[in-house]
Amino acid sequence: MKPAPFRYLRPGTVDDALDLLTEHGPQAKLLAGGQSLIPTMNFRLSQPAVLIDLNRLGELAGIEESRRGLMIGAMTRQRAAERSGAVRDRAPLLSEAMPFISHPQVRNRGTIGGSLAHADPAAELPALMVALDAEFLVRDRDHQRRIAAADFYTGLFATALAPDEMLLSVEVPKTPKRTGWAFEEISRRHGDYALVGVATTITLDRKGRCDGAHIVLLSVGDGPVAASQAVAGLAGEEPTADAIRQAAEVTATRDIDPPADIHASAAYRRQLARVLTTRALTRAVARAQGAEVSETGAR
Amino acid sequence: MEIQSEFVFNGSRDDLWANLLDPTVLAKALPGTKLELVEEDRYEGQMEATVGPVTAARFDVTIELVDKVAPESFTMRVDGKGAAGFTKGTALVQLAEQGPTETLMKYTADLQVGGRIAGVGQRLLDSVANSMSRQGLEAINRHLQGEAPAEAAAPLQLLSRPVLAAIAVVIIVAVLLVVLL
Amino acid sequence: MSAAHFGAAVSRNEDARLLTGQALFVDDVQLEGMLHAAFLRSDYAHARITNLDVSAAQESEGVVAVYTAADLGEYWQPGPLLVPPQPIERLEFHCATQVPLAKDKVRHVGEPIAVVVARSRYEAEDALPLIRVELEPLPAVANPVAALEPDAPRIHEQFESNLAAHAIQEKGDYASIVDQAALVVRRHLDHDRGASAPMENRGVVASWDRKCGELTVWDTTQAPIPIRNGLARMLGLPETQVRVIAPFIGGGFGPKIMMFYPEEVLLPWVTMQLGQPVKWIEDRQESFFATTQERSQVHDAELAVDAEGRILGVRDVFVYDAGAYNPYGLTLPINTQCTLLGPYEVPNYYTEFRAAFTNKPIVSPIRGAGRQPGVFVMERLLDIAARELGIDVMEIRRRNFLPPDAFPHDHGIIYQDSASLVYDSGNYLPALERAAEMIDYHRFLDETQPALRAEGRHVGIGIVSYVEGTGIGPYEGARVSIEPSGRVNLATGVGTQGQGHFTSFAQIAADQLGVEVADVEVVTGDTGKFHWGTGTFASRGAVVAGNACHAAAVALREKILEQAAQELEAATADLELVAGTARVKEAPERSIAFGELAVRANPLRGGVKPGTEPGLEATAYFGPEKGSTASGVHAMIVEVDPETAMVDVQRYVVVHDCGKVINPTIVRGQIIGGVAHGIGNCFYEQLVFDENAQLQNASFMDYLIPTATDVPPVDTDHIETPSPFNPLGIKGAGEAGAIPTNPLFAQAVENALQVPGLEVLEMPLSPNRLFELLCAAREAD
Amino acid sequence: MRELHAIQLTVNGVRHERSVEARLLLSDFLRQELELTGTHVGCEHGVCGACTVLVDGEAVRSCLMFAVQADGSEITTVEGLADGGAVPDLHPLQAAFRDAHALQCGFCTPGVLLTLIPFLEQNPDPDEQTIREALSGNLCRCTGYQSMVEAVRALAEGVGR
Repeated sequence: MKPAPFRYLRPGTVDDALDLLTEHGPQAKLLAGGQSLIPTMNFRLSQPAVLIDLNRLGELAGIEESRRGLMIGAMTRQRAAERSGAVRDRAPLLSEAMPFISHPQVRNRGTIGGSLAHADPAAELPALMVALDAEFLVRDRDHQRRIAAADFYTGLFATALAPDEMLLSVEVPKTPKRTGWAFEEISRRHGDYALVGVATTITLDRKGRCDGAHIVLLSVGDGPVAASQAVAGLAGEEPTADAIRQAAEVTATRDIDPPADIHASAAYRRQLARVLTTRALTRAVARAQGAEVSETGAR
Repeated sequence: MEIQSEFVFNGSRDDLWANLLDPTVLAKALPGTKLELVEEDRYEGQMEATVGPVTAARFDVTIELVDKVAPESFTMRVDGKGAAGFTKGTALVQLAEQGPTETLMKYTADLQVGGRIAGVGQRLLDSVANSMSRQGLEAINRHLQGEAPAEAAAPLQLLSRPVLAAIAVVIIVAVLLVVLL
Repeated sequence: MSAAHFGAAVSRNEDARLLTGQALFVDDVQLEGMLHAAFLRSDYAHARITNLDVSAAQESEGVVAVYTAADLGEYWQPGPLLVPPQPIERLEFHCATQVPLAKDKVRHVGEPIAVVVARSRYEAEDALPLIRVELEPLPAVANPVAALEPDAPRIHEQFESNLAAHAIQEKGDYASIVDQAALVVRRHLDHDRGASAPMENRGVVASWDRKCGELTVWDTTQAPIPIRNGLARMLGLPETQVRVIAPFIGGGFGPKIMMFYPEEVLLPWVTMQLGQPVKWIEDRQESFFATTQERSQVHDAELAVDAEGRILGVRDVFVYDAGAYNPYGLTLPINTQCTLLGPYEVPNYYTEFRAAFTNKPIVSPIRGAGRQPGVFVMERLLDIAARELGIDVMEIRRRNFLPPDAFPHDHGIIYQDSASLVYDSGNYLPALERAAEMIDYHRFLDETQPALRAEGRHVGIGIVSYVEGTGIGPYEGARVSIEPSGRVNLATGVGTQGQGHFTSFAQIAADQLGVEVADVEVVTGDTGKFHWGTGTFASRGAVVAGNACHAAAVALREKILEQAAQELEAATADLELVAGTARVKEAPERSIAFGELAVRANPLRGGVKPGTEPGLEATAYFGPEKGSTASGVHAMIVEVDPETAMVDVQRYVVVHDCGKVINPTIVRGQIIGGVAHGIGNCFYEQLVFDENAQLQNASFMDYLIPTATDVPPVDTDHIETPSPFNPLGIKGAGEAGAIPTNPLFAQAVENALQVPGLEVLEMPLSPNRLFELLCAAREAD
Repeated sequence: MRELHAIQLTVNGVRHERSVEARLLLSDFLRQELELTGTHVGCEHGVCGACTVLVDGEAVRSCLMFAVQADGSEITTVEGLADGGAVPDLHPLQAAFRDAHALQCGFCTPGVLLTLIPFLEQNPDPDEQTIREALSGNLCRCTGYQSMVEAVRALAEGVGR
């Protein structure tokens, strides 16, 4: 289990990195935290000819409060986001979910942008960003553009990034008023790939009716899967226990078409989606209603 | 592993049959593959698969078509071998008319996946199989409807007259790719 | 003599080295000019090798040599049969052992086909894909029951079928009592495979010194002496010219026994070919194919009881999955047959097994060694009988325990050591009652569970018992010596994989010699230091080697006393050994230090008296006529989430009887570690093969070793029933923790859920599978 | 000949300069180039945690980093914990592990220690569940983890007193 040889390039600036990416094209892989890429290379299932190491791009690391909310640089270590007070204040859903991502040793090295661009269907961060209506700032040598998180994920390990584009940062908008959130996940062991996970937010209007919600699942499809029919069903409704149960049922039976693997059949995944969506929405609603929520997600 | 699925095409069965056996269509559906007709209904070549972090997985592939019943069904036998593992199996493809411009394809593939890739890739097997075959089928369907197919990342070269069922290859490719993760 | 150290919870001699990174593991051996090996392994479970061309690989950068079976000449031989078939009447046994490199055929995924030797492991791996190997796939068989079908693909052509063995053992006459039974419980039970998964993978470093004609092999083996003897024979070298060292070993759990693995046999040959040292370290992915596995069995069992739940008899017919080769013979299924009987009076017993070759990695013992499936069958049948008769699960066990006056108890069937299965001693009821008390069994059922249930929580309890035959022969030896510096050295042949032998053996010797535990320098597993013995397996290290250490230390004590008596002009009876000196009890100022005695025992002038030996040194051996029978009761509380089928093990209690305890801290550690392994086996760890015998989870991402958040706190206690079969009265403890976990988990999960029709009859039980069972039970209800 | 990269780094307070192939894993670099074999390799795919070292104070898996990436870093391995690397001068955590019998075969131990050291700096008085979560990225097959938890608790209580 030793990686095959490759050419190693370590640009010092984003411009240099983009030049190298353009120059080497599909032969090259970007190396961020490496916590997904390097294992694959050790198995020799990935043998990129060129690795462009982004770890010296200090300009891409950091969390800043922005006018819209929170700007997180792509090379920000997951651990930094986990510990960040700004994230806790402005994107509490993200804060709540960070400990579910693998283990501390991996989060110390793994980056926010690396996970987002890798687009593993079992990863937490893509689902969280979709649930948070985040926007991705991406660039090639000549242009910069913004892509909504929901539009960023186009398929299995596939994103809207062009081959010569790089993810620079992600902007998470402020949580609207009267909004609750919750993240739930079940994995075989703490830190394993989720069997199913769900990120939810719900915003209530002054009368306590649903004025917008997100139910975004992971490990049930090609990428983050938004339960749009369930959300549509909640719109304008009072989020009673029945309404939540109904939304979870729609999520499990209509919004997702989960895959099977040795750890979970499709039917089991549907059941977990049903249960976790119920639990997450229940906690999110309680938060939106201003109730104390002590539980921090299923382990 | 067994893959069973179906797909509805917007076109007549005869058109679909012809399209499935048309190399230019196949070329759009299968980037990164070189196949050569070595004898009647038998193809050999190489495939290079890229999915997510998996980059350089090269496979020697042999595909054989048997039991062709135009325009209803065919079976294909596939054998792919590479440094990371192998796949081997058969796929039965059946086309049923559902109307003048609608054809239902049912496919059942029974495949063995082995070696290093089988032991590491199972988490994504199902997803990759579904996603890849769906993409291939949609590409063919777009072509059937006269739309320009989406641009392929790398051109497929078919070096000889193709009498190949694109979809079955797609399924095989899917499985090959699947196992790489 | 004082008995200060035996039985004391002293901290370990070896820890400081391990904690500071100073301990030598096999992969830490670095030698001048050392080369690195990597193996080309089969991707197919069953295939014929039609062509093999290594020329391109030989040209690869850094490659020194590439070898295939054809290069091995006469050295190519199937490995030895390690355990000859036990003397069971009408036994049928077919033996096929693994080969160093596949020649014509491969019989499981991962079977080695060629070895590349290069300057670095990186370069060796670079060359592997350049080897052109053509394999013609053959139909493979994964399921042992399917393997015995008449039309199953044949794995070994020399046999008529895939039947590796067939054996029937009987006690009493089951058929004659089954009609008298008030209840006969019949069930089909499944037990699947797991991996030993020590944190250190296997590894071998071999170095041939041409000038001295000496071969040194560092090997992650539990049994260096048999390996040395075998390698000497295979290589045509004198045993004295082969040294096998098992240094610090990062966990064994069975498969690191003297398997004569292909790599273990090849590396010594390669170094002799090349004249350079060569290293191979198994990587984690290889370990899932190249290291032996265990526990796959399929049982059809029945239990006949009277109306009070007393056992009239048991009938069990099972198929045992031997894997592609069976060098370990019948140890495992025989352990299953014997351990199934448990602590119970079973007057009539019929047990029959068929061993099947399959296209899966080789099977050899893993912590528990065939005992888990047996205990699973018996405990589950008792649970079901109890439920049907309306008896409490504890009560049905109590009614069937062998009474304390039943020992030694001869069951009259053959055990793994080829002798009749005899329980040396035991006292089962106190363990059951103590465990129940510790986990508050009755109050849990009467108060806690109903209260939790009222809150909507599904919390359940389980309690099971088991016995384990430990400490079997043939023998071990030890040498204890004192240097002129006063230092005490103890050498024994068994290997050590974390069991604390550096400390527990030192404790035994320290008591005899009147020194501190830390003053005894223990060497294990180096044939250059001690070369008689077998190895560490079958929970025998402490029992057999421990008693050998004791015998050697006693002999040395006598020697010291005799010599000191002369020097101090006193009678031996008047002397005592204290703090590294011999002194007169009544006049402690008349003393002599051990170092001084050692100098005088090894004089530079004068003669050694006839009938005496120079030096303060003694060697002794211990070979138990019969093993000792450890036993225990485990209890567990679990909470099940009926919506998600996730199970949380909340409490765990073990009451264990391993006779006299040398070091309670070490024993507790062994027990708790075993429980963690057992929890892995019941809920997390399963080697999932598809129908073509391809392993689906060959990595630590998908093969799930329990982590710190998956195992509960474990409370332990001891019942002490000394073994009458060895002077120290000890019994083995290394495997016990892992043995009864499966039926315990099943019982507790059923108790938590209380879903009519839900029976857990298979292990491991993943949450996905529990979900399916729950759905089926709810549907049927 | 493959391309080599010159790197400089400090390991356990000692500065090293080497030329390495880009693909050389940090774990192999430490073990083979610097002969610091206390860092153990258990899975090489980032699950077992045996190879955990501190890179600039943070616990990371050295099998999931290339040595070339450690250029300019400060690394601590298990050999750097006890004063002077000497056996008698154990780090308090090492001593706590010995006293609690928190190791058996000792193979996973270096990675466990290096995981816990920054953890304890941030959580000087952790409860059992927090300790278990902190340990959950390190596999141990021998101990069942309980004695590790006890070691950490004992150390925290001793320090707190």
